Amino acid sequence: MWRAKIFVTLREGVLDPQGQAVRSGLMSQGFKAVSDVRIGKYMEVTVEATSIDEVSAMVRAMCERLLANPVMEDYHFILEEVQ
Amino acid sequence: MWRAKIFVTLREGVLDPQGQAVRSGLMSQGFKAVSDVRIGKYMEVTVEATSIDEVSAMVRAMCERLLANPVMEDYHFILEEVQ
Amino acid sequence: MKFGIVVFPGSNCDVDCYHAAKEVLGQPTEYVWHQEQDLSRFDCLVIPGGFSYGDYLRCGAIARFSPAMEAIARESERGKLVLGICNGFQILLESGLLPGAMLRNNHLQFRCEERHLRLENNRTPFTNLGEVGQVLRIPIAHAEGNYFIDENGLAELKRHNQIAFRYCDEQGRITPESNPNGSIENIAGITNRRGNILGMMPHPERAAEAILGCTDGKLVWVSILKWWGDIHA
Amino acid sequence: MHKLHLELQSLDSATAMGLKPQEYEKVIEIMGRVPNLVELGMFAVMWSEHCSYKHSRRALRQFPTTGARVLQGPGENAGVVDIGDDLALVFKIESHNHPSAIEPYQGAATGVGGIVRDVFAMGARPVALLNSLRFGELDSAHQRWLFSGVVAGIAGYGNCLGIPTVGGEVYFNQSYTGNCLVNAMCVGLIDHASLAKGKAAGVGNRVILIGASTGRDGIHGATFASEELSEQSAKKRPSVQVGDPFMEKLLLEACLELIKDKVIIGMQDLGAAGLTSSSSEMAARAGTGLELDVARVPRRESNMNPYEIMLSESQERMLLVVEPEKVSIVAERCAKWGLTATDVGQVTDDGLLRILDDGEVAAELSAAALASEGPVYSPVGAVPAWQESVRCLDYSTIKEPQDLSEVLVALLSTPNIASKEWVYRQYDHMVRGDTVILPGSDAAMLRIKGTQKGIAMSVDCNSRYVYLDPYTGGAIAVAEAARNVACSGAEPLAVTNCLNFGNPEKPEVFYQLNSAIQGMAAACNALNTPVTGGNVSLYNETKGQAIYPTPTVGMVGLIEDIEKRVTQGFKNEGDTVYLLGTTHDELGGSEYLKLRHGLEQGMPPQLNLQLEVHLQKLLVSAAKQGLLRSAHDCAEGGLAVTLSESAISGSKGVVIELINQGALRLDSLLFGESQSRVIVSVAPQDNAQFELLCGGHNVPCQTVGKVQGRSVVVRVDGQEVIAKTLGEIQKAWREAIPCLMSQ
Ligand SMILES: Nc1ncnc2c1ncn2[C@@H]1O[C@H](COP(=O)(O)OP(=O)(O)O)[C@@H](O)[C@H]1O
Ligand SMILES: [Mg+2]
Repeated sequence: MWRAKIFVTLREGVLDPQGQAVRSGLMSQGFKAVSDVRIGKYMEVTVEATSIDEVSAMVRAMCERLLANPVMEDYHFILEEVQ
Repeated sequence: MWRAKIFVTLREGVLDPQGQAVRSGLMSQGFKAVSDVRIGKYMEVTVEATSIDEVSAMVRAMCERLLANPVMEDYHFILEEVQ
Repeated sequence: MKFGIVVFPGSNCDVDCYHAAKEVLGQPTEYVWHQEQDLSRFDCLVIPGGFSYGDYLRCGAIARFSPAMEAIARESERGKLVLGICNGFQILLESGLLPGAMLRNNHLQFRCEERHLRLENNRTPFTNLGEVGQVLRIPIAHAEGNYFIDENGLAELKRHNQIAFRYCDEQGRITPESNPNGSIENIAGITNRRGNILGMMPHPERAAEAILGCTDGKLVWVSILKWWGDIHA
Repeated sequence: MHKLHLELQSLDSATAMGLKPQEYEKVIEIMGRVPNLVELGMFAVMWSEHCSYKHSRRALRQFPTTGARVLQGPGENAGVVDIGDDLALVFKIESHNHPSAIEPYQGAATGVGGIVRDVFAMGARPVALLNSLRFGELDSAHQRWLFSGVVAGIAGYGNCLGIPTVGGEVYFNQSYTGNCLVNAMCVGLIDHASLAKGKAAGVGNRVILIGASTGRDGIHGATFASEELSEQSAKKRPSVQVGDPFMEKLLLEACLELIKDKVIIGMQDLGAAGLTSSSSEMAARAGTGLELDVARVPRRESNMNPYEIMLSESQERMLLVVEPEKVSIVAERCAKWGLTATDVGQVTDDGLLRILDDGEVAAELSAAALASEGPVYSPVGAVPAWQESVRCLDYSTIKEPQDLSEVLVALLSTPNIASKEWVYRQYDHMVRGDTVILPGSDAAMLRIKGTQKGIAMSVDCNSRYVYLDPYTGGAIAVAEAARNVACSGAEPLAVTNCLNFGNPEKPEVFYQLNSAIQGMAAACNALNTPVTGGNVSLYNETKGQAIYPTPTVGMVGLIEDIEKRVTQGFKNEGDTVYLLGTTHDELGGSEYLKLRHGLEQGMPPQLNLQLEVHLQKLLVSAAKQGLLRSAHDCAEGGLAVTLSESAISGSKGVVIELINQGALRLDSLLFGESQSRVIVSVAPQDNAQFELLCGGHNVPCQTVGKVQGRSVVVRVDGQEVIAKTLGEIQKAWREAIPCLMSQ
């Protein structure tokens, strides 16, 4: 069994209103040292597979088809074998 | 300059309807090997600080005060020094 | 009785609540900018629905830090009434004035529609004109109304009779089908222990005039006025 | 800032930007020299179809645009009509088709954002949103993804702004498979005195940019919207934008406060073609020039050059012109709402748009030439070769169905007719507390606090009719929108429209466009509802295949006494049910023909404008006299569907007795879509007076039955042909779309 930790982030240049709001929220809370905030999604997907190559191909396909919209999002992932 | 990569996830035992929806979306797209999906937030916060201890304390404070709601969420983070 | 309607950047049911307090109840009513620090002139503070700060991180997460929220915490300690509707309820949860938290609706969609509520506790300033078990028809409009609290918290709520409203069917039965968002035990509104703070997801201001199709929500507004009248009699 | 080589540009780069060779020549002629990159880019976006209407402008002139109530016709950010009491409605519809096809949530969301800015740019408080949507059939996962994304995007943006989304329409048809349509309409309310204009008047006045910072998003979005969707467009993907409804809400409140305080001389949103279009249009309207320094524009990304800044279509920005001494008031107001206000330049007297980059001239060109001297073409139209054959319908080959009850249930569960609750329950349609007729009736209605008045709104277009016969289809779109408004008891006042068509350079498409406009214009003239504005979305094609021609009509109306409003649901047991208008043997273009016989063929139903006018006058006056318990217009699915919808909405059954005696086919009688028909119910004590009124208005009126029981029963010549319980028809109608969407 594998766990894929998937990060979906907005592509560079795409507006991130959430990040902006959080940044100004942090600033007004006195965290003046913050210069930039970007917000994305974090997903943990557990999959059954026999090899890391198989998982890797599968997770890539999931991201391309469903989890990210390539028009505005990038993704990357880390794989871990779990019990 | 430091970059904090922050993960905010729903606490165990808290139902994750988004994760369930993504799971059934994946299933209906033919990804039958998927057994579980959990969805959380991923944030990248860039901060100015002199030591890793300072950043670490600062990021912890941000999470406690604003970035996560302890009633339903857990958080963890990774720190990286950047240019 | 004097009403203050708190306005955050992104509030949008402020106009509706103002209208309910001012025109429907006929009471002196003012808008309160979120940066105000002294709210002692009001008898009831209403935190209206909307999307304060865009609801961008979590609903209500940023609004809770405003000076007005600090003032509201002070006034509530002095026994003033606080009514949080929809986003107002979420802000009260985030600020810890009410227990629990709000999750995304279990079906993940925004829902705007009329719903039935069962009144669970009529010994509050907000419900004193109703009967326990009475069914009210009041609209909801939210994407994050899935109330969550852990087991101990829930037991506490019940022990102190803090559940004010539950979603139910037309006959007043609490059923899974009548739950519009997955909220734990169909909870639609709760009070603090003292009973002077009410948070509810449904919008009583949208059901306070016949022309809007329903007047059941008026019960909340008129109860507030009655309670105040009784203590000032 | 990254400096740009201001080299002069050749024809090659002009073509790359979408300009035609003769347009490049024209630029040179206007400028008296060869343009540099910034200048050429500005011409290219302003002379795109989206901004210049170069293929449609002549045809648009056929619309009537004036009338006693029109305070502002086409030419400003939105149209304005007077509703008395010193109040006016400001309204407009706009498309966001191409962005939605690529990123449905954000495409639709930013579409809402754009139209809302157009309305508050006029100084009006936006009070209602509507939308008109078209997708391919829902059996495809991709279409479901588009549909649910678009609906969520409209909801996400409109709900956050706190503007109720009170109405709209959704159709599914194969022709939209590669090219969905997303049209958003906004209606605002204003005191006459607050009307603002998009004018850069007063030499020496300052130009202030407020709202979001500028990024590289949507550069050449306007040209993108003017091209066919192709494999190529995939590469243009980063031009998709993310909407920030919270920023828009702040912008909206700040601008309305500034208007109230009379601080603003001119105001305009930055939409398609960004700073280029807003600055050149504002200057052109006032006959002035502008000098802007792009180095002062707050940017979201580093190293942006003047070309990018002038062409960026970043959302949630407004351009204001104010007197120098009022700049500080603007700054203060904006600060209160957490907005940045930046002084980016000034109004000049030379008619030029001078773009500086930190003081150095980066572009200098005539504002009027950019905004209003674009090329105008007169495309040729030709009736498509296939037109005659699709209009043919041999009735003898169409078998009449045995079980008409079953056809009714099937019709009620086709997505085009089924309940759209799945859509509108995602929209906050009640916020602001003025919605007195909620979605689910023919028109939506809002009260106007402080008066007895109400406003009614509807958007309509049956594009299958337009495809079969553009003239009739165009006229029907207007007539139906007005009829919906009249059914609520309100008087239809004026029209905004969005013309969604294919590539106008193809003669058959231009024929559709031009004929549809002629039909619409005829109906607008007859109904006395002038066109006050709109939008054109052309090149809606994929792989050379155009969508069904879709001229969406947005109608606004006024009711003087809101207590006299009428909804579609039956009210009381025993009320008399009337059919107003006449049913003909007209199955062409009907939903029934599509569903049961797989045909999208025939002549669409004919429209008798004279009768339509009489019918609508009758509805308004009967409502005024309090004679109508319900009124519902007969549209897709015909008489049987209309009766069922009134029954479902009112939770009351109905028993209908029709006399036919062989005059019409039963399927025409029950499911045909003859125009100018309305089902009304009237209290028994008012029957005589109502019938008299119909006679007085020359409207055919037949008593067809009674509100009664818990079923929909239809007898023809004494023979029961339909009998279904309310429960059965309601289930079919209500569960169809949720069921399709949960696959
Ligand atoms: N179909 C139409 N019918 C009438 N007027 C139209 C139509 N399409 C566009 N217009 C008018 O042309 C002008 C320019 O439209 P547009 O470029 O869409 O405005 P904006 O600059 O706000 O995007 C507007 O006043 C609009 O009302
Ligand atoms: Mg505009």
